[in-house]
Amino acid sequence: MRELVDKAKTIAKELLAKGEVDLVMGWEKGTFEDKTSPLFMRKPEDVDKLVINEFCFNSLAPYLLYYKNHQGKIALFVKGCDSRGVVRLIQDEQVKRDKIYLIGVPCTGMMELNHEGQLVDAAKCRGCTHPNPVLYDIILGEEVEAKSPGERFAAVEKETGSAREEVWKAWARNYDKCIRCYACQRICPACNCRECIFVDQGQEWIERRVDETENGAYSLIRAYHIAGRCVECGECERVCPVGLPIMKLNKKIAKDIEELFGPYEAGVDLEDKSPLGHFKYDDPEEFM
Amino acid sequence: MKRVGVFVCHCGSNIASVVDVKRVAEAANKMQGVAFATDYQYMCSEPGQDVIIKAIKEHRLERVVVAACSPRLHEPTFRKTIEKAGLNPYFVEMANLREHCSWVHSKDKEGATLKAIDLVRKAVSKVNKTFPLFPGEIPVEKRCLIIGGGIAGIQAAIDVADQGYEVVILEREATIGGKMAILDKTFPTMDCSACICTPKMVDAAQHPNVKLYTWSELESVGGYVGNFEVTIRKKARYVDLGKCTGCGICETKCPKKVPSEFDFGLGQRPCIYKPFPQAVPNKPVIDAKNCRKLLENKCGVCAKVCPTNAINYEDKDELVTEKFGAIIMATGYELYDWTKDFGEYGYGKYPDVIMGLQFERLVNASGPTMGKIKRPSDGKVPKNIVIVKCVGSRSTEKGKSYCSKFCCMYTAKHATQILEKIPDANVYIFYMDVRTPGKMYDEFYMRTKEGYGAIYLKGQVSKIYQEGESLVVKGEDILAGKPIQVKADMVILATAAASVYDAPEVAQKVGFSYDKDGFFTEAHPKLRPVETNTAGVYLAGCCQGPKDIPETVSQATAAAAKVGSLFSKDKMATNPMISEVNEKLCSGCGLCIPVCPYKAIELKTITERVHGGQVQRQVASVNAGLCQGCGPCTVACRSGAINLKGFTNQQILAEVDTACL
Amino acid sequence: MSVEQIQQAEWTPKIVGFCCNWCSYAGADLAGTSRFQYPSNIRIIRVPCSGRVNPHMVIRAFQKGADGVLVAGCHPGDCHYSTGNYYARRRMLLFKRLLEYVGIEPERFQVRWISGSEGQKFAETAQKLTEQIKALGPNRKLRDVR
Amino acid sequence: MKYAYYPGCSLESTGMEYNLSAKAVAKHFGVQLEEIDDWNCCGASAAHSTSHLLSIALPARTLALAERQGLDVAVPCAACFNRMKGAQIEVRESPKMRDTIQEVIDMEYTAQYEVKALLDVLVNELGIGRIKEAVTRPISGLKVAAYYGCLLVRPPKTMCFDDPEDPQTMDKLVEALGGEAVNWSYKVECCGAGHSTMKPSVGIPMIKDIIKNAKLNGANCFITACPLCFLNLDMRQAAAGELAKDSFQMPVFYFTQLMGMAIGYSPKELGLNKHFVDPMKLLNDKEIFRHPDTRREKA
Repeated sequence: MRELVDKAKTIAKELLAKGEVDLVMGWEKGTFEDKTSPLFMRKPEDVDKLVINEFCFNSLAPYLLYYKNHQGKIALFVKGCDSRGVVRLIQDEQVKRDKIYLIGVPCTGMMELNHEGQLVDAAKCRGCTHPNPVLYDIILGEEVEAKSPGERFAAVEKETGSAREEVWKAWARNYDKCIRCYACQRICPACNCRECIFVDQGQEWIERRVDETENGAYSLIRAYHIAGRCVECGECERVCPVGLPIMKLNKKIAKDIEELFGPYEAGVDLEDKSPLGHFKYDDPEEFM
Repeated sequence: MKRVGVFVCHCGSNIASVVDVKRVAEAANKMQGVAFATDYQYMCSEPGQDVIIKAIKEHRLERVVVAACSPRLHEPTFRKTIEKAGLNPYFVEMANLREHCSWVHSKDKEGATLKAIDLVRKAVSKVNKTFPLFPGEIPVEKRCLIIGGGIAGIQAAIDVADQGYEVVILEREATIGGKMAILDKTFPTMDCSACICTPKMVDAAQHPNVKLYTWSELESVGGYVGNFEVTIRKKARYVDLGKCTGCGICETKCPKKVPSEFDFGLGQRPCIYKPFPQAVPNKPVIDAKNCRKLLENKCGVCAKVCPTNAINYEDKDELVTEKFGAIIMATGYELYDWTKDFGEYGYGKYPDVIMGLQFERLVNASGPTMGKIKRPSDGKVPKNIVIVKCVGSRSTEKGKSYCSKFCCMYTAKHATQILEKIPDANVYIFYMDVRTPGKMYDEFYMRTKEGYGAIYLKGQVSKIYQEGESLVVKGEDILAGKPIQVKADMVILATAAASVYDAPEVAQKVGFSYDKDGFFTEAHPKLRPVETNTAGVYLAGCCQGPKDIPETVSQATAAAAKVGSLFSKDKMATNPMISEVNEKLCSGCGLCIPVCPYKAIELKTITERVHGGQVQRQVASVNAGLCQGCGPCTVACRSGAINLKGFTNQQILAEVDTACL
Repeated sequence: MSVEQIQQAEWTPKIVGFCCNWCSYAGADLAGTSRFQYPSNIRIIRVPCSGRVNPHMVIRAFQKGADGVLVAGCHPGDCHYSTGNYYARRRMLLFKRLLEYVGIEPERFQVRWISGSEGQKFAETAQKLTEQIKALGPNRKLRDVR
Repeated sequence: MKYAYYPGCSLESTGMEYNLSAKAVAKHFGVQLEEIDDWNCCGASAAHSTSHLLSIALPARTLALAERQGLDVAVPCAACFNRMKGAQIEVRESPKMRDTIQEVIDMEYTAQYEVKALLDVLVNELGIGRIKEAVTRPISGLKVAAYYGCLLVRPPKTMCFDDPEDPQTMDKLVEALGGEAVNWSYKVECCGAGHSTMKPSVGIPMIKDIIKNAKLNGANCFITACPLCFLNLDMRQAAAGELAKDSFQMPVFYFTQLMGMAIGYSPKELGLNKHFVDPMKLLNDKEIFRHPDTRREKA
């Protein structure tokens, strides 16, 4: 991926110089070697800081929510998963397609340090089905092959009837860890409500307590709120400071959607209908 | 907390014999927010209602809970009661102590009493979260649009017009009359179809309240009940209806003939034509696809011979937009196109294998053979005729899964017609079942079989093929238990009655639902069979499903009655228990829009002040005329921005909380 | 007897039933008029349509102490609002699988189609649901134990 | 083009000439037919009248072997094709069936490769254009009744390469080879299958009807793609003729034989000497094997 940076810089500079956009979102070197931070480029000289490498984890799509009232056009770099986030935002009427310029980055996968300090393939990229952007105005370089598309649902374990108590205990332990920082919600392109019912104090839906029951409700309902809309970028799980397996729930729902209602991947096609926004007369009725 | 009054009903002994109503009232008295609680023999009775009214005044009650029977029974009663006492009628909540408690737990008095207390507490918690609701009013435009000018549309038009309301019939063909005008005779009375249909056509056309838009198509429909805005495309007719006298000279002089649609290709018509002699309006139209003047700028004979200069080759399509308060759908049916699926019957390559409607023309005195039954291939009079029923009906493999309903009767009719006109003919009818419920219907069938001697064979036909001059029909006689082969001179297929090819598109334009077969869906299969789930849109005739003429006419009259009751008031009260949008919370994501069965939600742009500047953004907005208050939208909304009045999230959550205490 | 044993002995299940006004609530009414008996554990919450039931309300019931939850609506094709129950079906299918995935017993959350003419079915459903929940014992998962 | 080839039992015995001609024609057009190693019976009608699972498992085993070769499968016999295609679709559509079958045959089988009728391969895949180009001996004078039989194109949802009621593949082929495909009515009727042996009183009249209708519509020979149809029309023609009081004398050809003839192969190479109804009389009469330039045109 690193070899794409020169072309990326040229494009970003040109866009800013010609005034086609007044903001380009990309990544810059972070505090540590294996991290990057979002970079907001407003002038051609800002572009020098741009990096493109296997540590450009952050999806820049959710930042578009901060620029809803922005007058000019915004360019942003998108990997496969990021572009699906952008599709999500366009489908949810949060962003207008003609107000953004997408620079596609074919992604060979992110890398992260494991506990032993070795660089390994990032967990969030496992089972990635769309390493190439699904929507872009210009693309850097050649499209790449998905590494392990067959493992899309690898995180979803089989439900175990007999060990149900154990399963619940494991989840309860997880729920217990959650500190309700809402990082998962802030980073999620599908979480684009004006006021999140979990954050807004004035609502009857939840109590903002940190305990097993409220955290449990938060996890399940958040998963349900993005059901059929989650673009499977894995950002929520990556940013979770206590390491909750958030994507397990999201992938479980995505898998069920495929099983119950037919093949579907959210945020891939602008014309797709959300699985919970329509129905078939002969949908399964396994609960009867 | 509001000051709530709780009124526990004994319902004679219906509740009180199981539930300890005194204890319930006492417990209620101790509940948070309850300012007054009492019990009474019959709450719904006049004195019972007075107890409530008096208590509201004496105890300055703001909300009321009536613990009695099912709200499905008496909610309207108690709403009126508290309205009399000056409260908003929606400030009452019922606890169902009878159907859901005393009657079903009669052996568990303690359990029933505890449950009753819980139900009262639940109702108190819900009523506490109730806001005043006010029904809205929408004006009603007292004009009715009828889409489709067949017998259903004609009947509905006459019936609405007779009630004194203006009616427009929209018909895509050049004449009204529809399928009934094509038919020769009608079962079981065998009276001539044209003789009973054409006078009705004339009645409709001459009615002072009826306006005809023939040769016109539906372009778009906006608005909602009482206030539809409909755009109609009046297709170029090339004949000025104002000038044309319908003399017909042009038709006789037109040099080019093409197969007639009205006769299903069995006869021919000129390129300026009336579909049939009794057409209404009785004025021709130019077939632009075939007219040599319009295609090649040659000929022009019709303009030369027209005594009134009514021909206008420059005519263009015209769009008109009009307002209507109600729409009756009467778009009818068409016969299923068997030629694409039924290879075993030759895919339409044998000229003597025809459909039922083609036979109607063959046997019709004004048809291409002047009523002589002659087979299409060589004009010979057929002696052996096979009728195959259920072609494309009642099949999960090919065609349609449903029964087309009227074929059994019309095949019996065809058999008698053949046997009357060709006395030495043999008519073989292959059938799956014979279904003839209806007044004098079965008698007709029996007469066909026993009086006329039509031969009924139970079994399906597996193959039809040409062998020399005749057709070989291979089938099965399952009553005899063997395969059977009939040499036939002509075969009539009773093909399925299918929805019109563009019915789904029309339904989408008007905005209501249709089923997998393209038939329009009624609001309720039993109780609201002529309404659609879109208020102000009604159904008549075969567009809703196959039916025969008497049924179609009844439904048309019923639809007209519905329109009459809608038009009887100047303004319509709307149900206040509908969805509303909290614009502050709404992000305009639009997820609620696709789940609305009534297309009542759309996005609108609002302008807001943000940091001193003005910005525009989109939010959902609910059309009060369309929303029926079902609520799937509220679940699609993650942030709870769309809420259902009367069943708000807050009310239901309060109920959940108290139900679990 | 220990405190827990006492609680155990006195425990009867709490079941919350969300019933759509036009079919299942009417079915429950019919169970009443027909005097079909069933245990008194179920508390019915009237909603206009099964499509009105938010999965969050189900979670809320479990949090607040419900041992079982029933969502009942019109049979597919019979919805008073023509299509509300089809959306409910999709939502509840997914949500039920999600609950089971995190270890909540499938019996605790059930969805049924009960028409206005199926009083018997309503009573049987309530009966069976109560028996199943009794066999499982009190629900502690997701429960607010404060 | 390369296919795994499943001759099936008929092509080793009663349908030898089909095998012979198929291989010759395929080779001519550069279609490689790689016989599946260790293939077994397709189950025919015996298996599915006994056990559904068996009827899937038998062809699945062969298909699993072919999957190891990494090739789509070409099947000449209509019955084999029908069984194999059925098995492939069922395994492909049901993960449960896939698991069961894999357990039964103790082999991996994912149904990822296609099963095709040899007719489909040699006509539709190859293309009418290429066949036309290769014709050196047009079969003019042959009025051919293309007989598909009941299995080759049915059930339509499974077989799906041609119309189930009025198939055209062989008719197009005949026209491409320079013959005339007659329009007739018994294209997809049943040939009576095993009835001609087990219960001739049922089977023979069925054969009679087919031949009669073909003749009535002006045909002078048959073309088929099924060894059992061939067998019935050819071997039982005398018996059928007795019943009809007509010595039909309607030679029957495999489509591969007609193709082979037209592209220059000798009667022997195509096994034309193995027929019951001697085709040579008709072929000589129409001067098929004489060089076109020297043919006497007959009225």
